[in-house]
Amino acid sequence: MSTTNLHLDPTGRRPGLFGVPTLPEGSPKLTKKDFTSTAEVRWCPGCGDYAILAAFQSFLPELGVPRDNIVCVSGIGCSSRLPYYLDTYGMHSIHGRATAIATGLATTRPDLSVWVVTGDGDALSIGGNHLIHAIRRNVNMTILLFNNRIYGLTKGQYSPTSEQGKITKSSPMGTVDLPFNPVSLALGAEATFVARTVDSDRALLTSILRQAAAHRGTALIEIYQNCPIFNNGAYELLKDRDESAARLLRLEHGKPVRSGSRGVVRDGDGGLRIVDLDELGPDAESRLVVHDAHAADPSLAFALSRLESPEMAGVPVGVFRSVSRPAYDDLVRDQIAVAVDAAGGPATRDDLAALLAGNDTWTVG
Amino acid sequence: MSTTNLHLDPTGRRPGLFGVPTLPEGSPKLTKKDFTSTAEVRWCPGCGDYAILAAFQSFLPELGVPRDNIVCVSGIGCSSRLPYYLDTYGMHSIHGRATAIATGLATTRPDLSVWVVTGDGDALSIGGNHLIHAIRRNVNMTILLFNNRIYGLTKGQYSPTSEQGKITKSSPMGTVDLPFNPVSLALGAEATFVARTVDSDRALLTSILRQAAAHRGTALIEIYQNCPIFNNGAYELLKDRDESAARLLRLEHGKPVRSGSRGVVRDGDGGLRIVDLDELGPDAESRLVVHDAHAADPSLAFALSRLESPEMAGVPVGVFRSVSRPAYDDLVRDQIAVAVDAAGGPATRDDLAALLAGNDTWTVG
Amino acid sequence: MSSKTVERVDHVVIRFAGDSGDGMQLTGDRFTAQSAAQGNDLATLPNYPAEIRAPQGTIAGVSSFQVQFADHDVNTPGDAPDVLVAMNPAALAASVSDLPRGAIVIADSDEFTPRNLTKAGYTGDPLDDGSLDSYQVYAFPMTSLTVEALSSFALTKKEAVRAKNMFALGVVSWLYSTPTEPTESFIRTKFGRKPEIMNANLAALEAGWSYGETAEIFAVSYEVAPAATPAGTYRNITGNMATAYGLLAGAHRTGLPLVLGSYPITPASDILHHLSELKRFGVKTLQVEDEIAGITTAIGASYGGAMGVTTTSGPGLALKTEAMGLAVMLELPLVIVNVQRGGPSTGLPTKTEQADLLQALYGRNGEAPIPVLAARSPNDCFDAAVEAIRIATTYRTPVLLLTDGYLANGSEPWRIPDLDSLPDMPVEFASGPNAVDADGKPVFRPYLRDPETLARPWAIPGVPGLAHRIGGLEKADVTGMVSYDPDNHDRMIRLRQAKVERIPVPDLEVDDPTGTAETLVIGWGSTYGPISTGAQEARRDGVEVAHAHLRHLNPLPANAGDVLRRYRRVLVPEMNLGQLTVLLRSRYLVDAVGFNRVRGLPFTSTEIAEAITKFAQEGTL
Amino acid sequence: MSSKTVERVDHVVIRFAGDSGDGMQLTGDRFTAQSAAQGNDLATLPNYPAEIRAPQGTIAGVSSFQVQFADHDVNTPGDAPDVLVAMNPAALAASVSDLPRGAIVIADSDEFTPRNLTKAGYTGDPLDDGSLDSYQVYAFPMTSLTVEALSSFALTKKEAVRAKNMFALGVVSWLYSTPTEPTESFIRTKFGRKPEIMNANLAALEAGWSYGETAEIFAVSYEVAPAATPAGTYRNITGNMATAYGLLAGAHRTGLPLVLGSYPITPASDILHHLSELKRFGVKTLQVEDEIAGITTAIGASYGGAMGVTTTSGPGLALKTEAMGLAVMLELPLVIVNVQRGGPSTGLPTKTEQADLLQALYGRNGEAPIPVLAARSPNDCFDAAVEAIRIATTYRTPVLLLTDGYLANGSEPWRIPDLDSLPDMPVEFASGPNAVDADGKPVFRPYLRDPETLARPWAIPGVPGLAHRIGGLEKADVTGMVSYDPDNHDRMIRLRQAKVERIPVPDLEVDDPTGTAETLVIGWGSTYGPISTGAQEARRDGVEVAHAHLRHLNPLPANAGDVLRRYRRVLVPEMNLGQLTVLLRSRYLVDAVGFNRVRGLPFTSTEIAEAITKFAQEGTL
Ligand SMILES: Cc1ncc(C[n+]2csc(CCOP(=O)(O)OP(=O)(O)O)c2C)c(N)n1
Ligand SMILES: Cc1ncc(C[n+]2csc(CCOP(=O)(O)OP(=O)(O)O)c2C)c(N)n1
Ligand code: SF4
Ligand code: SF4
Ligand SMILES: [Mg+2]
Ligand SMILES: [Mg+2]
Repeated sequence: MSTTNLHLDPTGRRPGLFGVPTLPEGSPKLTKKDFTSTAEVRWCPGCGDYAILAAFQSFLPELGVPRDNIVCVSGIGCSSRLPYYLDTYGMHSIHGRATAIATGLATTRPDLSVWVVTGDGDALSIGGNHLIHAIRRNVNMTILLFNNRIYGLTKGQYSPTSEQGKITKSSPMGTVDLPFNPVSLALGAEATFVARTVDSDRALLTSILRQAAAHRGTALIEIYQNCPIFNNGAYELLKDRDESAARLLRLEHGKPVRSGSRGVVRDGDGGLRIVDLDELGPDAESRLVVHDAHAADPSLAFALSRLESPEMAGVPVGVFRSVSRPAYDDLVRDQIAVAVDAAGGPATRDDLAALLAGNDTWTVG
Repeated sequence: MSTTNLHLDPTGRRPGLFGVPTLPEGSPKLTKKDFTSTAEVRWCPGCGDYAILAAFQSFLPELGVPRDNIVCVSGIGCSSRLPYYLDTYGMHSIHGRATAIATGLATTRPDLSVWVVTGDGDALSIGGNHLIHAIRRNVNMTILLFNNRIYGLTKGQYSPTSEQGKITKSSPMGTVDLPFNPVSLALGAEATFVARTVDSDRALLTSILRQAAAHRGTALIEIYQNCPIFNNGAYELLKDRDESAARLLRLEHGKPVRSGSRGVVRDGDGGLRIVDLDELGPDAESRLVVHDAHAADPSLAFALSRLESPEMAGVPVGVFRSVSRPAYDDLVRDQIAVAVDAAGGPATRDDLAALLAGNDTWTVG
Repeated sequence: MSSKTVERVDHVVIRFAGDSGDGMQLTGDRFTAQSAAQGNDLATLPNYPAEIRAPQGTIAGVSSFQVQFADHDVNTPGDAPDVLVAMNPAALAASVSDLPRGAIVIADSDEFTPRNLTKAGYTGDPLDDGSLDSYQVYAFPMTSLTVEALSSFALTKKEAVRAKNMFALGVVSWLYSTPTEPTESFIRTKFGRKPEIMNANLAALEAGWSYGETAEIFAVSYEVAPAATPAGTYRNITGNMATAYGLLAGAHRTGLPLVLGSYPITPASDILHHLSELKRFGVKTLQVEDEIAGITTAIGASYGGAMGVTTTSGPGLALKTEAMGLAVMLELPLVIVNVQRGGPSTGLPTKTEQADLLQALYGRNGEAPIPVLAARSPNDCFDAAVEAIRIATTYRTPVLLLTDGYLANGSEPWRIPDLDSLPDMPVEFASGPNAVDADGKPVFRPYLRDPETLARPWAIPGVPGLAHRIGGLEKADVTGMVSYDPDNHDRMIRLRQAKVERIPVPDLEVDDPTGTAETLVIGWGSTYGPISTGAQEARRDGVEVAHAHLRHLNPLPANAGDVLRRYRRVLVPEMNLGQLTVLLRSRYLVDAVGFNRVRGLPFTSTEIAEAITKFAQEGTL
Repeated sequence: MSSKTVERVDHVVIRFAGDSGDGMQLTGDRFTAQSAAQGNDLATLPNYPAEIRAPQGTIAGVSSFQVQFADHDVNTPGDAPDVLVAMNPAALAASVSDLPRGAIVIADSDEFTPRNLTKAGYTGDPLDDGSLDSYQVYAFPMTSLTVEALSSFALTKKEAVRAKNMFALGVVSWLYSTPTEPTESFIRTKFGRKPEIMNANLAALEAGWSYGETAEIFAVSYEVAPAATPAGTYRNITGNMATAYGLLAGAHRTGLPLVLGSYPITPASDILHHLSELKRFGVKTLQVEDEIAGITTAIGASYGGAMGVTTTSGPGLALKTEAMGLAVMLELPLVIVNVQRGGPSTGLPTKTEQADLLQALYGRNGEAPIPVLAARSPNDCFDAAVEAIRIATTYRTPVLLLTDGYLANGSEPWRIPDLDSLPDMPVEFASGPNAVDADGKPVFRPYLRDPETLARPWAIPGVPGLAHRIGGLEKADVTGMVSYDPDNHDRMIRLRQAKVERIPVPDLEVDDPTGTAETLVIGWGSTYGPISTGAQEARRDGVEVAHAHLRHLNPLPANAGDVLRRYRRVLVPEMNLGQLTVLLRSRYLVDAVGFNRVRGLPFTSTEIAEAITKFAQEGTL
């Protein structure tokens, strides 16, 4: 686990929570309970959202940030109700726009830790444009994308992540749209931090939340989430204890990519392939691809993202990519600081008067 | 050059213009002039759009399609005026929506050859969402994305492809947004066909148009286009005869990726790297990456797309990826055909009456 | 057969209420089908929370379904339930204040546990503590009775419990002598592939009926005779299904294929669902990335010669406004269906409202006139949808059809129309030149209008020789070229306006039985039921009142001004703050007064009757 | 010094017209600055094609700039040019029908080549063929004169030719005796880093002046005395710049940082450009991916405690409507500036219009009231922007400010305000509990309203103890929790409405010199200039007419009904089909009659005067 100080900037490179206040020295540690609002949780019994909420609430105290400096912005969807259950500042906004609202908020307030909660429909369908633009700009926010591969709140239409052929209320003969792979899409949109996890794996989710919080800029976390009502068992293969051991490829920076008796090697056509280790012979380990989450080039991360299909034979989870690039909101503020400095300090009332007057005046009377 | 029949489907796999009528046997060949409308062309002198228009008009006769079965849909921008200059059916629609309009049109009309003309702002800023969704769905249309890295029509604000630091009317201290790489973005969005070319290279543009026309589904062609008024010289490095030879990596399927004395090899971190061939020693050629535009896995194409930056040291042009996947509109029509077949033929008036009646009726009087 | 008394009543209002998981919508729906099948007239009001599953056992989690069935014409689901079926304490708590004295309460006593009572906010048990003394309460352990009745089936306890709604339905069916056959055949179809579940549901239904018949707890049972409805074949239909079918039938009459571009949104999604079942009819449904893509794919489809349609609700309509302007400029047929819900913003997604009228009329940049019509009842959605397609194709214009959440989910008997009775509305595409140029050469002018309809030709791609370019920039009259000419712009603005204004719409009819009323109550859309019923009630109380109801909001009927000016007083009930009122006052300068309630629920006829009475007598509210 | 006669005139209207590449906007702008500097009052009208470069030499490619300057108060750029500077045949052809008899035409004879004449649609040469006989034509070879004057500079021919607009400016400056110093210093600043170009431009300007003075072609020169304007320091300002500065000054008075979320669109982009220059003042401008992101980033900024602003034009406003509904529900300050342009759809992007009023008032789903105000002149944009911020912050509401293309690009002298004279409008964020709960514990209620303003507290993230959740679903009164309660919804709908309705706005003032007029002409927005001037002209012709002009469209001034009812006849000139007319008629039931022109151009005062006269006399138009 990381021991980075998420708040201070001793190195010149801004850590994740640079500018966000810490709890006063000696103040009592916050707990999950402090992050639990009084609102009744209104998800269906068995919904994967519960586990994510619980993991998130349990994690938040780790930030060491006063509750009041945390803001959770969401769109519309079952998942997007989460802010009501979190005892922090929160906005349940409109469908698809959470990332854009968070962009405005993050740029305005460097002292806030900004979280976005969204669904596969909210983020990738109606909100797809704001998502890819937030990612390329690298705005300080962590996006929790609850991917249940269905529109839950509107009662079960297919979403942009539903598998092709899926039969739903709006696709009685099966869908014909190929789904997005959210990790590939984010990488194509210049993501600096992308991770994937599963609702039921609390340890992994927590570790990813921790790494995302340490990241400066936009962190996208795709969370495979079960919707027992409209898309039950979408991730069953990954949840069964035996199956999942074989299918989940747990990415760890600097480690070979493998899962049980299988590992990932380079393929002839420029991509990656999962093979049985036996096949590789005695030096199997050494021929496996070693994960490099910090590579400047996103190509390896992209290639890893392609392993997910077909049929979840090998699904990488963990952090695909985590690289450092200046965050949009920091740069916006920096430009202002530079402009202010260049002018010898913050604009005064007189500066404003001079601006209004301009250079081309005349006087009457 | 391809000799594929773009219209017929002898193999079971639909070629690009499957379903679109051909010119009647023996009818006079169309020429560029046939595709030139009477409208006065209204771009600034020296604008790269002229060259693209001319290449496009010269190419269209090759399709062998009656002019009246060709439709060009555009959004708003300087580039989006193109439909007025083309003597085919055309729609100059609203900002950002051309791909969505074309989706509706292509799905409705299998007998049309649908072309979209758009700009970097139109396609990637306001229209980003429709673009990535058209691409993942693989709707039959060819998208000509005129990338001048600026908003031309609105007089020179930065666009989502403007280089970071660019000074424009709306970024007097330089932009802070990292640009999209349209090829990477499209590949992240599950593109089946992506290519890049330069306005001034008529031969390459024509060859890409040809390949795109042969492709079933969405073909995205990024065209580097000079805007002499608001972003002059954006691609100067690629146009200078000497410079361009060194910088342009012309992708050809099955051929090593190289340009003059430099070539592309795999890098340690999973990506690609441009090296001087001398460095590689005697078997240099054999160590170069061989382009595979038809690879099922888009990872190589993605890695190639990353070579473009920084500073155009090596810019791949040509077809990055061209793979076959059923097109959305074909599938929509196929489902209908299946449903009709299953029911024993097209619905009749009586079928409609039976539908309205349903199964739960009662009769009065 | 027991020998209990059967009493005839002329109408009954039943509300089925329970937890969201209790299947009350299905129960209500099935009871409705049964009552319809025996020939009653009826109207329904489903009501459920915005959450998929609100917390179990709480008032927020209550889902209910109200139906009024009668031996005469009814237009509302009724103001106050004669019977409440309460599957748990929360359902009782949520409804009790709506019950009139003497109402029947049927409760599942199994669910009145201390825990559930607390969740519902009760401190004591209302079944015991006398607080329901003014009602006829029948409490019995429905859950355990169901489980017991199903003991011979190979079911888990949970599965058995789940059938308790059928038990309840059985009881109520017996109580009102409604035949259970439609439900039985429904169960057979629905669970055909799970025989155990099928038989269990049938058994639970049967058990409920037998319980009613044998358990000696009900003193009497009731019977509602068939209504004297016009001869014909009937079915029950919701507004959303009627809209979907109307769109299909309308397209059929034009000869055009139907293409829907849509994005799911409550309460409009069911139109998408219904249409996506109709592939057999050549209907293409594109569920796209957002509402903007919904309308623009539909525009693309219309441009290609299909009948492009898009369906949505309030926030989605807001997103479509820019593209609606494009459709106005392109002058292509397009139908936009807006199923209104509670606003503003996300508002009350599952509730009804009619506050999008002014958005429909005026919510676009520039002068962008669009015909607007509104359906008045679930089955009127069918006719309104056909009419929308007729106008769109005849006048080459986008048309906005307004329904609302109440119509969308509410249902009523529908006399299945003879297809030949629908208006004939064939469409002709342009097929050749329609003018000659200065040199006498035949040419095609894409904006040369039909002198009568002012419609421009519909020239679809693929027709040889008609290639032309259209777009969102101002068009030159006749030629359709881009034009920045000031006078042309003024002319085109007026032509587009005139095209819509000149659409002939049927005269406004007035229901004024005595012919001497001085007060007119006028409404639009789904308030038809409560207003017409409320007017009748007021008349019964001796108040003279006329009622008129608008289907066409743009253009308004030619006689609307005359009608309005004929009355001394004009009352406009609306589920908004007075939007039709704005329109009528500005257009006709009559001092129309709004009666406005914005509660997410339909008006009750009683509140309408009271408002009419007060207004007719005092001239104010 | 020559000894030619100098004639005093009280006002002059000059139109500079040429090809889009000829720099006419700059020339006009510079002449305006010169005239302003000598103390004239003035108003301007830039007019240019929608294309960046329409085809050279064609009428479609003409760009023009008209300015009226006078020794008295003027409010319009003038109806008909006294002087036309035509840099090519197309410029002449495009303007000649606007010229009154006797007008001066100054033409660059070099450009009257056969090729250019043909492009402009001339068959002969108007400079020769007598067709301009009713004008005073001064044609001379400006291009070659310029090239000659610059022969000593190290310039390409093309570069030299490009300075011909300065030559033309020199000639006109001489002709109207306006000092060229402001232009000279402008040239020095602008081309400071290119001395050769700088000197060439200065030389061309000087050459033009000398040409006027020495070439013996002008019989007289003219002089317009300074206007008797109120004492103060003045500058010239366009509406867009005034809007930008007003937003900054308003934010300054509230103490809030200004954050703009915007997407470029003609004719609003300049506000973004101006504000993006103001980083020094802490202004953050986010040029985002589309209009929806523009408004939602601004909402995010306001939520964070900044003054969030978004700027756009018609089609962009249409896209923002859904998010405007969210802002209504959130009850956070927000300013939306809509610079109206010709519609519908993409329409006429570079032309002016005022057809977004009803969209501004009603273009949202549900009941979503928003205060709306409109600026009446370029410099009034400053005050209107300050006022928009005052209302937004005081009442915690989105506010819509309407300007238009004419105001945006038009300019006029502006008396630079003393910052202290601006309204004082400090903002207080919530800092602690504002209520006690049932147990007497202090709590924070995010929707507990100020009893006077009905504003809710503005509690920004980061304030300890006030954490709360807001959103687009209906809010419970006081607590702000999500509520589906019917009565609460009705109450909240009315509270939001009341909050806006109760905003005190200044009474409507009426300009009725005799006090006995029976006809009122009432307008809003940028028609102020033509209407006030037109009313004066009508009065000069003996017509009694009163003029009132609305700044606040929602809420309307409290006395507006009284004012309207005071007059027998009410005329409403608008650059739309009668949108204010709809509002006034529905609100006050007065038979207001619209005078509507939708030509993409401002009214001329003459057409207003004629309409007033006819209407005052005949009661109809
Ligand atoms: C503008 C608009 N369009 C449509 C909707 C309806 N809507 C609400 S949530 C949703 C999709 C939810 O799917 P997702 O984001 O995957 O969330 P989930 O419910 O599955 O968690 C839709 C279509 C809306 N609220 N607003
Ligand atoms: C809804 C809407 N927003 C904004 C605009 C203004 N606008 C027109 S074109 C354009 C950008 C053009 O850039 P690009 O697509 O790169 O085309 P180019 O002019 O560079 O060819 C903008 C912002 C508009 N027409 N409509
Ligand atoms: S519908 Fe699905 S995603 Fe929504 S709350 Fe229920 S289980 Fe969860
Ligand atoms: S502004 Fe640029 S892109 Fe537009 S027409 Fe002129 S040169 Fe071409
Ligand atoms: Mg989902
Ligand atoms: Mg561009």
